[in-house]
Amino acid sequence: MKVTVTVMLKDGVLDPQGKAIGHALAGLGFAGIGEVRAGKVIELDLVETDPARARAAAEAMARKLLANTVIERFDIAVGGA
Amino acid sequence: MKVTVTVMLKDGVLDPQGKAIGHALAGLGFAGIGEVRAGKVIELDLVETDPARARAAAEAMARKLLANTVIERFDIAVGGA
Amino acid sequence: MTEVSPALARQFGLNDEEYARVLAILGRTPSLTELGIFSVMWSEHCSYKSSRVWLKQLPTTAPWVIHGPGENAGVVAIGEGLAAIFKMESHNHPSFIEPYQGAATGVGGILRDVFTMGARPVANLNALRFGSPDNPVTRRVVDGVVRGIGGYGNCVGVPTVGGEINFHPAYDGNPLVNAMTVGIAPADRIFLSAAAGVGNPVVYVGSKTGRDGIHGATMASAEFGQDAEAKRPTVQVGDPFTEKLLIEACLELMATDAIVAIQDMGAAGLTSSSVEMAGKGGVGIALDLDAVPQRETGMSAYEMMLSESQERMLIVLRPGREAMARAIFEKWELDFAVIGHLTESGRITVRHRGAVEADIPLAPLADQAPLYHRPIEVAPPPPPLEPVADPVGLGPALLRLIACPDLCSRAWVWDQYDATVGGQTVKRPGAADAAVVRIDGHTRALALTTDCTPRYCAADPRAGGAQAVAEAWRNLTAVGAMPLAITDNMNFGNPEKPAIMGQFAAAIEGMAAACRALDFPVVSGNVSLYNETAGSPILPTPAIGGLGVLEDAAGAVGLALAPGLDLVLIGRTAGWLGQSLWLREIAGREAGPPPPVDLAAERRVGDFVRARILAGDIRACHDVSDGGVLVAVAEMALAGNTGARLAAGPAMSPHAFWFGEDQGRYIAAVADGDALLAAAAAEGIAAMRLGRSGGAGLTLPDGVAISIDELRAAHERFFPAWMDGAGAGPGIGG
Amino acid sequence: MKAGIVVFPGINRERDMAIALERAAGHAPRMIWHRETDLSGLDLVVIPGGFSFGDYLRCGAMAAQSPVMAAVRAHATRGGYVLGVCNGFQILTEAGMLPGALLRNAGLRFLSRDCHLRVERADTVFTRHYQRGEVFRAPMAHGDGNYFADEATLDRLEGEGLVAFRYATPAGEFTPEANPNGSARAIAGIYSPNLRVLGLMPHPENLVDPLLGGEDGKPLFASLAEAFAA
Ligand SMILES: Nc1ncnc2c1ncn2[C@@H]1O[C@H](COP(=O)(O)OP(=O)(O)O)[C@@H](O)[C@H]1O
Ligand SMILES: [Mg+2]
Repeated sequence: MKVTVTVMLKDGVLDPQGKAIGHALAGLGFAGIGEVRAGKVIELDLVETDPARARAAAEAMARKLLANTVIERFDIAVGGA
Repeated sequence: MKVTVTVMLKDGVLDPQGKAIGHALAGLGFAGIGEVRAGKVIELDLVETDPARARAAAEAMARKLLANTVIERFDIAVGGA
Repeated sequence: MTEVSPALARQFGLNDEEYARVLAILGRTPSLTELGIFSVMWSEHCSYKSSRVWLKQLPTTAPWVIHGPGENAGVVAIGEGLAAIFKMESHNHPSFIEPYQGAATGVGGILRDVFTMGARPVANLNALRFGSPDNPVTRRVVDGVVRGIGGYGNCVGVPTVGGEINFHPAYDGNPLVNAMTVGIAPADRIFLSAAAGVGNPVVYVGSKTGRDGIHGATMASAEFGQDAEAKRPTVQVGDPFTEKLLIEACLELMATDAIVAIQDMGAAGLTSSSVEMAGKGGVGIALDLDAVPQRETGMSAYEMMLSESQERMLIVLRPGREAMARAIFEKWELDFAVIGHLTESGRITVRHRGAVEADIPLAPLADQAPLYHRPIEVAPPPPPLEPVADPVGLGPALLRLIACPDLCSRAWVWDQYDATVGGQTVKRPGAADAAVVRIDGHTRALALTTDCTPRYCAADPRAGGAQAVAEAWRNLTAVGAMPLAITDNMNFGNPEKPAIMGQFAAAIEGMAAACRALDFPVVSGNVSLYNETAGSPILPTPAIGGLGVLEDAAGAVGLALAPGLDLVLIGRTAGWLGQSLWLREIAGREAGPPPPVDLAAERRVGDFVRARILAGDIRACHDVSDGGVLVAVAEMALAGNTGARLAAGPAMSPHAFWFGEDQGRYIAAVADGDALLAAAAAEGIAAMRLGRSGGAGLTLPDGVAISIDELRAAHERFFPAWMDGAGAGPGIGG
Repeated sequence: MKAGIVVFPGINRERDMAIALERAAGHAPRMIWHRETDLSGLDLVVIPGGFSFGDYLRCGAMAAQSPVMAAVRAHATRGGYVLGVCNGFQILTEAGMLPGALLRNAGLRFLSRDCHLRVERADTVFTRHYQRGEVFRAPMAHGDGNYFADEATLDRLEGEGLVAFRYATPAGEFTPEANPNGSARAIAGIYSPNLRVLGLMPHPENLVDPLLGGEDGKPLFASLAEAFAA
């Protein structure tokens, strides 16, 4: 079962990459762009087929390794393509 | 309106990050992990309120800057938290 | 199953005559895999079919050369039982399509060429040519290429210590990324690629094989109809972490007696490595593709043989050493698989899923490889330049020149390269004419440089080829090193055009003359042809990578001026403005012949300068190149944060004296100018006093004063301003 | 001084560090492969610079989970000393042995150049050969050295005197230009509360030889060699 972990910087942690992307997009002539935030996704293919257990496993992985909770928050989506 | 662009390496393209993450998770004792792929997410706050137009704008941005379509594919999600 | 036909062969890049030769060699229609093997082995890249006849003219021997061209990299003895192993290689096309990964994998590839011979890589350099800064694409390419070179080199922990950058609209659609690696090994522990020992195991190590960069020809082939296939990228993604492990694991295995032969899997991966190893050793090779570590499922024999997945090596082991070798690679968490053995058949046979997918005799594959004497047409050099008036004066011209993209500070670039890792970097980028890297545990050091002036080569490829070699020799000399040998990277357009082939032939001729005159042989190199976009070629660019040695690293001199020294110009000045940067940037013209190199004078002057450096007389030294004498003085002033007062030059137009690009010249800063002038006179070497260092600015002979701060602001403006906010590339690590 | 250098796959400044330690102590340090867990008998454990596990995912994240790190933590708990430089500093924060985190450089580029560090206290085993307020030069070579911690943590670090070094001008002033990676409060290095664990981004080990540009980094190694002379 596929599980997607999305890791973003916490609010309050400066995101220079997001800012630079916003800046670059504006430079390319794209208008009407507010805040831009950049983060990471990790797609995991788990043997687990129970959604709740898959989520719990991914959450443990995120806490242990995939995110640094000093600076990052994470989000888990189970299933999908 | 919030738009999320997810950028992943195309299938078949080596993903050294994903490989290393999978390896590290296994080393930490997490079992039952198949393929792991790593990618980027970019969250955009657009002034645009029409979902179709927001998606079209994000797609243009992805093609132009956010993804390198030689090696990456992207996915766009409109709206959401 | 795809039907093999002359039409398909053409799509694979084999012309009808070449295909007929394939049929004759095999006595039957090739399988798809066989066609793939022939097409890559007979490609320009692997066979040098257009360039081979010319490359033969280059001198390749000297008493200190251990291995010249033909091995993975060149090997020269550098004293104390040590050898330096080095080579330069291009990754031009991939770097335009995907600048970050293209440049990164270029660095990875050249590193493997060097450590496959048993050397620990100790330095990287890179020679880069980009399109016009006004072209919006250029900025993206520069940003990605610089990040990619840094991303890979920094991660593997090899310092990037030098290089060069030019801009010209001729590179708009075709930038050049030439990467050079230098390594050190014991001179009696060099590993070669010729396989030997029938029955010996053939071992695959490193990363798994995927469908990366499978031969471009197939990409264009409609017969390979599956959509997914056609859309596969030709660009590979580099994995510098795996490369770092591969370096350590290979060096660990090389400390044992297990290896008979070893070769990296470069272009055309498994095909070229296995064919070359067996071919060179005069043995046969049998491969079992089922044993190849695979990243993807369902790969065909064709795909596996042509995959260009990175970070892989092929090794022939002594019998019975498999378990020990496997343990080393498993410790480093790398794949290890016995995928075949050597045979006495003289053939390469490839088995996959129970079927023989290829069975080709190796000797004709090599001996009957196409070789072309392509027609050449050498354009006459431009007519002499008539005198050009100075429209602006010395001071304004200096400020403009020192700020122009071809002369401005490259600090923005080299700041992104780890230049100090390894703890041996004596002269970092910008500190001296050549980078100086001490050899761990020794007092001696290597001096390293890359050089080429494409605008000279375009105007007169013969003079330009000689100049590139001479400048490399001069840059090594200017730090006090004894120049030993060069590697080259011949970047040219379409060789089927006589005018391009003429440039190639003339450049080689010039290089060969310079190499001979300077005892500076070519020990390795690379040819990159078809560098054209929409029919318009790049400037002919024979990039030269030079290597020299200093017996005492502490004797190396740099550019930095200190106060209270006499500035002496050594070498003859005629005021040559043809093809100079002054002419282009100030007078707005690219005209005239380039400055000629007097090779005998070059050598005499250089040997004199080196002797004075080794005698300890010279405190700072800089060769005079782009921009001429005044630019060279300004660069010394900036490096040392020290000004100078300059006296009037000899009787010629001041702008021709101060900005002319006559070759074979150095500026030396010495405590006793009279003594140096006397020593030069005694040897019949032209030398003259330029002025004296000190103060916070340059005072020009016409009385104009320019502060160091003003110079620095001009010098350092271009890159940061141009690149500001260029983007947010991939990972940069820590 | 009995020093050991932990080597993770992908670490690349272990030789530089070994040279600096040997110059100061007169003998070579012990190299510790990341699968080893016996650190007994060592005064000082050093985690050097590089790209452990490629720095894929986050710098230092995977190394922080490595078996040897439990031993490093135990060594510190026992009262042993730990020095983490560059990737080593990142690993120590990822492992929770030092507070905060190292974000991507503010300019989003890898930076390899000399910076200047002001010594915030000279009464530790790491810095006794420096003067308080002294400024020394050190090469930096990192892409992720932008020190971050929440305000409360930063206040605590300053309040308890746990800031080891700050980026400064050669004259010792704190300016935005002198803080090349944008670190919070110009922090380049910090101590653990018991002053036994030090993490810093720049590389004093690359400036211990006049031939290579200076000896600004030497006092740090001289301090350690003297402290553990016995
Ligand atoms: N791409 C690059 N990478 C690293 N260093 C570079 C690069 N380009 C130029 N440099 C460094 O910048 C300095 C000046 O380069 P250049 O003007 O080409 O020197 P020269 O004309 O004396 O050969 C040298 O130290 C060179 O090694
Ligand atoms: Mg030069």
